[in-house]
Amino acid sequence: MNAKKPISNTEDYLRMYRQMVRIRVFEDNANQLYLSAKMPGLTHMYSGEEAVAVGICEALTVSDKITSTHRGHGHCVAKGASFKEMFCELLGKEEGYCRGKGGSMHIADQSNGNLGANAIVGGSMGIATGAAFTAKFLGKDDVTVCFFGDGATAQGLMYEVMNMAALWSLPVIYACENNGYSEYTKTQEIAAGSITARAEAFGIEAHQVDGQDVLAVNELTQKLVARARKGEGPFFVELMTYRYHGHHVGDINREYYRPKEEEADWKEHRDPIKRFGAWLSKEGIATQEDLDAMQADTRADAKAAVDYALEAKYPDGAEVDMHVYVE
Amino acid sequence: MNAKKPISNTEDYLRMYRQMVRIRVFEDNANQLYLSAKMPGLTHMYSGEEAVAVGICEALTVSDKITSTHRGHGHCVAKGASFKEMFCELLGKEEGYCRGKGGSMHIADQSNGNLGANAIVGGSMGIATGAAFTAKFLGKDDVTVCFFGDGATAQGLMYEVMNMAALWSLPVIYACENNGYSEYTKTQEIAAGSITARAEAFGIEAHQVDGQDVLAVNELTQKLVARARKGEGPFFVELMTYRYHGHHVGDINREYYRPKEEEADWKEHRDPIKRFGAWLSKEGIATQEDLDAMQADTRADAKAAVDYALEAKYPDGAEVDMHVYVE
Amino acid sequence: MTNSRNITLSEAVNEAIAEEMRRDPTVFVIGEDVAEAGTPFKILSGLVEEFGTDRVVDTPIAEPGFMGLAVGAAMTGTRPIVDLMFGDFLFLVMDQLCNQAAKTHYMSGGKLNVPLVLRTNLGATRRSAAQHSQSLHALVAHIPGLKVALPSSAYEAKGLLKSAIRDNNPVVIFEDKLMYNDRAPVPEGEVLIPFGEAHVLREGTDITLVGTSSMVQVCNTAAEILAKDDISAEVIDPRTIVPLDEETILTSVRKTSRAIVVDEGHQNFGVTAEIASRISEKAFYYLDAPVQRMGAMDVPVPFSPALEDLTVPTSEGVAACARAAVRGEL
Amino acid sequence: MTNSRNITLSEAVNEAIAEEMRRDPTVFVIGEDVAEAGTPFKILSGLVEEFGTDRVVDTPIAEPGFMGLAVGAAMTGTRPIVDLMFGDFLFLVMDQLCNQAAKTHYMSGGKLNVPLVLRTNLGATRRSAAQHSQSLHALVAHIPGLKVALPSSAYEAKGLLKSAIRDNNPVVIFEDKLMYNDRAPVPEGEVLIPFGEAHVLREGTDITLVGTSSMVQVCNTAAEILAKDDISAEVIDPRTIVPLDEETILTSVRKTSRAIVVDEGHQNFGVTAEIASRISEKAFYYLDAPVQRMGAMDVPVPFSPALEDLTVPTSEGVAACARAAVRGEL
Ligand SMILES: Cc1ncc(C[n+]2csc(CCOP(=O)(O)OP(=O)(O)O)c2C)c(N)n1
Ligand SMILES: Cc1ncc(C[n+]2csc(CCOP(=O)(O)OP(=O)(O)O)c2C)c(N)n1
Ligand SMILES: [Mg+2]
Ligand SMILES: [Mg+2]
Repeated sequence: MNAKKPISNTEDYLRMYRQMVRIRVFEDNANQLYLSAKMPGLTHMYSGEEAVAVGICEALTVSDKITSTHRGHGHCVAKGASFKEMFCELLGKEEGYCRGKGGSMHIADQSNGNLGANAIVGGSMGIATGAAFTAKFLGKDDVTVCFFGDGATAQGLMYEVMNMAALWSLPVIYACENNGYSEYTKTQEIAAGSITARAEAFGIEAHQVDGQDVLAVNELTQKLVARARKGEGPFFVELMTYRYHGHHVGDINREYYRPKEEEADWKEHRDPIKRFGAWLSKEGIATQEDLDAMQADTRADAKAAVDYALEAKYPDGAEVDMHVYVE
Repeated sequence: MNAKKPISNTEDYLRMYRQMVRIRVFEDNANQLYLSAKMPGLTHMYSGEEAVAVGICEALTVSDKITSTHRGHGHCVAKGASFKEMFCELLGKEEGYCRGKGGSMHIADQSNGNLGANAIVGGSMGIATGAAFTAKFLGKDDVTVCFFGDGATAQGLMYEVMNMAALWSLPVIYACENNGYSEYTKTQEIAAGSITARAEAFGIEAHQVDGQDVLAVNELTQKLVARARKGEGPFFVELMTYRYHGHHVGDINREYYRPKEEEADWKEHRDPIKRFGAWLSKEGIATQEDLDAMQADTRADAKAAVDYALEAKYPDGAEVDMHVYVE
Repeated sequence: MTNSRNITLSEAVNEAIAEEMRRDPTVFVIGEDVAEAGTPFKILSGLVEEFGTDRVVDTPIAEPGFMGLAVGAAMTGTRPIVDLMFGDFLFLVMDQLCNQAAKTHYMSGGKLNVPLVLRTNLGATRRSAAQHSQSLHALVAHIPGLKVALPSSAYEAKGLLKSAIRDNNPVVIFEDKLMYNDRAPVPEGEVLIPFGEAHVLREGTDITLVGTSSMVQVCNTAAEILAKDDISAEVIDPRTIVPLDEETILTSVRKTSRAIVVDEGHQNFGVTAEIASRISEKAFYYLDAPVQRMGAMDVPVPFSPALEDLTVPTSEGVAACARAAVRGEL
Repeated sequence: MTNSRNITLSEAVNEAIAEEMRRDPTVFVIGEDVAEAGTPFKILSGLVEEFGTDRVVDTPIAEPGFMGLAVGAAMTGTRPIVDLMFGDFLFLVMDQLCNQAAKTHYMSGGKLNVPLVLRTNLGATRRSAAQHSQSLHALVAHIPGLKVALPSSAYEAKGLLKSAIRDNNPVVIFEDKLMYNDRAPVPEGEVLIPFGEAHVLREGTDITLVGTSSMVQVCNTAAEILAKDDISAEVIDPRTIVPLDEETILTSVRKTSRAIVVDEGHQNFGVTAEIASRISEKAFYYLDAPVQRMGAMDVPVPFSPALEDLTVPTSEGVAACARAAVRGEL
């Protein structure tokens, strides 16, 4: 792991670890809900990519903003959301973050600065850039991080808003989660040239970083966030990562587009939680038992939240035409 | 002038010269029609940019395709259109290329491979890429040139189709006519970074060329067209040029966005027709009298076409709901 | 015509495309994950094996881009079938579809054609929330130059799609996502349903139920419910809304003197308004009750099953409305 | 209220924006050539001098991009006024407008708001051809979550725009390009026209003419023509079509028992269908003649003046239709 200049202290490290575990555990439960036919619709698992969301969000304050994607549970947890409201949302219950109206693909948590997941690939790039515009316009020092996948780099909107962000030095960080695939297609089949060069062509400083190394991600993000706050933005970061599950929970047989060995290799050798856990032990920051206890705690939390959400009530039918317009 | 390896012979040179003159004369007449309130609507003059359209189109065959823009008369003439049908179109007459239904902003001449002007900035980028797709798909060796302005580089569509053209090695040349302005705004205020780098980031070979030097434009295009025919495309060319008139014929007072001196300087020192005429004389290819005669001829042609078009009949009212659907 | 078999709507679409691709080498399919994956709905499975990646073309996630590319390809001698994974993504391709494809033939004075098919879908109640559940066919129906087909079963899916592929105009065809696995008898080989010919599914004398796409079965079931009350409902599926077979609808309403128009798009400024207002105008003197409209609720589609199911018209709702009409309660 | 002066629609828009920008520092304008150029129509001249380039923001030619940016800005505490140079460019921003802005409040269960105004225009007969002449308000009216305002004079332009800017929802406001230089009496200072309140321009007893935007004056002139024939026409301008003041329209039709709905959008699946079908349904028992619809022809707008002028409803056409209705000839 790359931690030459640890900016964080022990508490920060442990929180990062815990947040990664929370994402993994959240997804395991969500997947289970799907497999046991208790969840309406489909959902997209973030497992394997935890170091990206956590490394980045740990460099942000509560009032900093993020925009998220269809694969958004990780961002939501990392930005501070709690299990109960998240599971309620996934199950379409009234106590969900969006009163059950959004579901997995639209989960938002504006109290923590999460402006929402988005079911249009690339659809939130304008929103993120606009949030950064607001910060500059109102003279706040908030930074916005725009999460999106490698597949979203094919959407023209990205180039339109990067151009404006660059012209106007907006405090936005474009965070491209390159997990090697968009749906059932390898990134190299749908992305010509170089992703970082595309940002650079607009005069935007671009970085590539190992998305499985939470400290590397966090360190880079801290620097860029600080600079963005000073008006040196925008920035672009390509985070090399991997999703463990299928494109969505129903994508079970995937050998036709990616080999099992590849999946096994990432899980075995590049798992962000294992790697960070090993580093924490090695540095004497936490023992394996501490970490195991944290995992057990988190699993218990998740179970309680799931149980709660399963029992929670659906929104009343009368809500169906509420919130179409603000009063 | 740059003509180290003249690929063309005397006849080619003279045709290029004549074509540039034809564009200039066409535009002078169109402007006059506007100023004398004989033309419906507005139009955008190509004057000053003649070497771009002519240098490129002279490197194409009749079956090669082009897509054009709101500033499209130059492309249309250069690709082989005749005055009569063009003026008829500008005046909304039945004998126009589009039976008066398209007008200046939609003039098309499919018999010469001009797939049409477009009133949506950047709107034809998909069409051009699709025409190149057809060539590859049907195993033809046609090349397509997509003309567009510097302003159009802000449209996301460009990046979407460049990505596909690069992935699939399509025989398309993206020709960016950088005339320094989009409407009333300087290019540097609306384009961050580098325009050619944006193409290069998609793995597309990009060139910048003096758009006032018809031989330089033609030589480069000939090479790229030949390579595109062999499957080495796509390519991107940024042509540095200047429009003499306002954004449109009604844009008369423009000092607030560009100084008169700048206009005078381009007309004086970088006029493509003057420069090429001087080179033709110097090389002994044509005397000044030859050139003057050509100009006079062309003016007479244009006058005849304008007179014809002014008298020509409007489409019958019954045509209004024809051509909505192909039978 | 050859044997009919019961096949799914998804198989019908696949078969229509395969047949047309065999018949005409200029036909190709383009879209996201259409090749090896055969689309996320697996509708196109097998096509790439038969026709290769040159004719079943996987694209980047760039809807405006590949839509625009298809327009240019269509203008120059090919017949693209564009696969738009969700109808909701229409909003991304509107410029290329409505400003370019729809207008090219007209703007060129009839010289250029854009023979392309845009295949996409509609339909809620899949728990896919507001951006993956819309039924947006009213929007494209408003734009002259486009044709709009709404297959209501596997049979129509095959017959309309084959006609669409041979049409020289841009055609948008909306499949109902919830019907992909529904079976119906479909002939092998040639099935061409002409555009602008409505289908009378069921004859009746008391009321006309005009349903589109997913709502055809809803109307049919409503008619069965009504039959138990001795109310005889005629059920009409326009099959294409542009062109619209006004005559079949009007003839029916002139006979029944009552009508309900049911469609899964939002009600406000939607398809039901067009059809209902044509009936009200042109069968005015025959009407015994005001023409009723039942569209989807005018709300973004909610995720929660408890809410989503309230947004779409149901057979019971249609039957109740019909009863009220027949009893003179409206 | 203060003095009224005769000002142009363009001046009214400018004044509305300036007043609201003075009142609320979170309001800003964004679009192409809005600053020094004050837009190609010169509508916004002077604003950049007063408010600076931070609040009157020139963008690159990237409609989806700046529309998306405005959505995010609106979600986080500002009130953008997006300037879309031609209504035809709506097709480019549909995803950001209809999938994002319109649905955010609902999808977030009421937690996020998108208080933005999209100012654009409609109207043909400027010889601008098919991609610069469309009247596309029906499309956005179909999407729940959006409000749609159609000012018909300088007065409405000011009053509706000021209300739009203060509204906490995304509002699309369409100005008639041909009316920018038309003058009307407009009060200085505060003019707020509430949404969903139709304006009865002229009372009458024989027939109701419902006109929107550019068609309000067409209807008014038609009413004058009709008056000479002793036909008394009531003229109603809904002013906003979402929300729609159904009651005022229905009350009128229940009195006159006849109606014509006139709108400059394409007729097919357009605004006239919605309003006519509501009248036909809800005033059914009062109607003496079928409700008539007059929209623009269902053709792309042709360039040639000889053709373009045929595509838009005229006062004479409306009057002739009204005469036929009143004489029982329909
Ligand atoms: C505009 C749009 N096109 C297509 C889709 C369907 N879709 C959902 S996720 C996805 C792949 C996205 O890939 P990527 O951006 O790499 O994100 P990942 O799923 O790998 O996290 C696609 C094509 C969509 N939701 N929106
Ligand atoms: C999508 C779209 N946005 C805006 C316009 C209005 N418009 C017409 S030409 C133009 C400027 C184009 O600049 P550029 O591409 O540099 O071409 P130039 O006029 O300089 O040749 C603009 C903004 C348009 N026609 N289409
Ligand atoms: Mg990916
Ligand atoms: Mg330019």
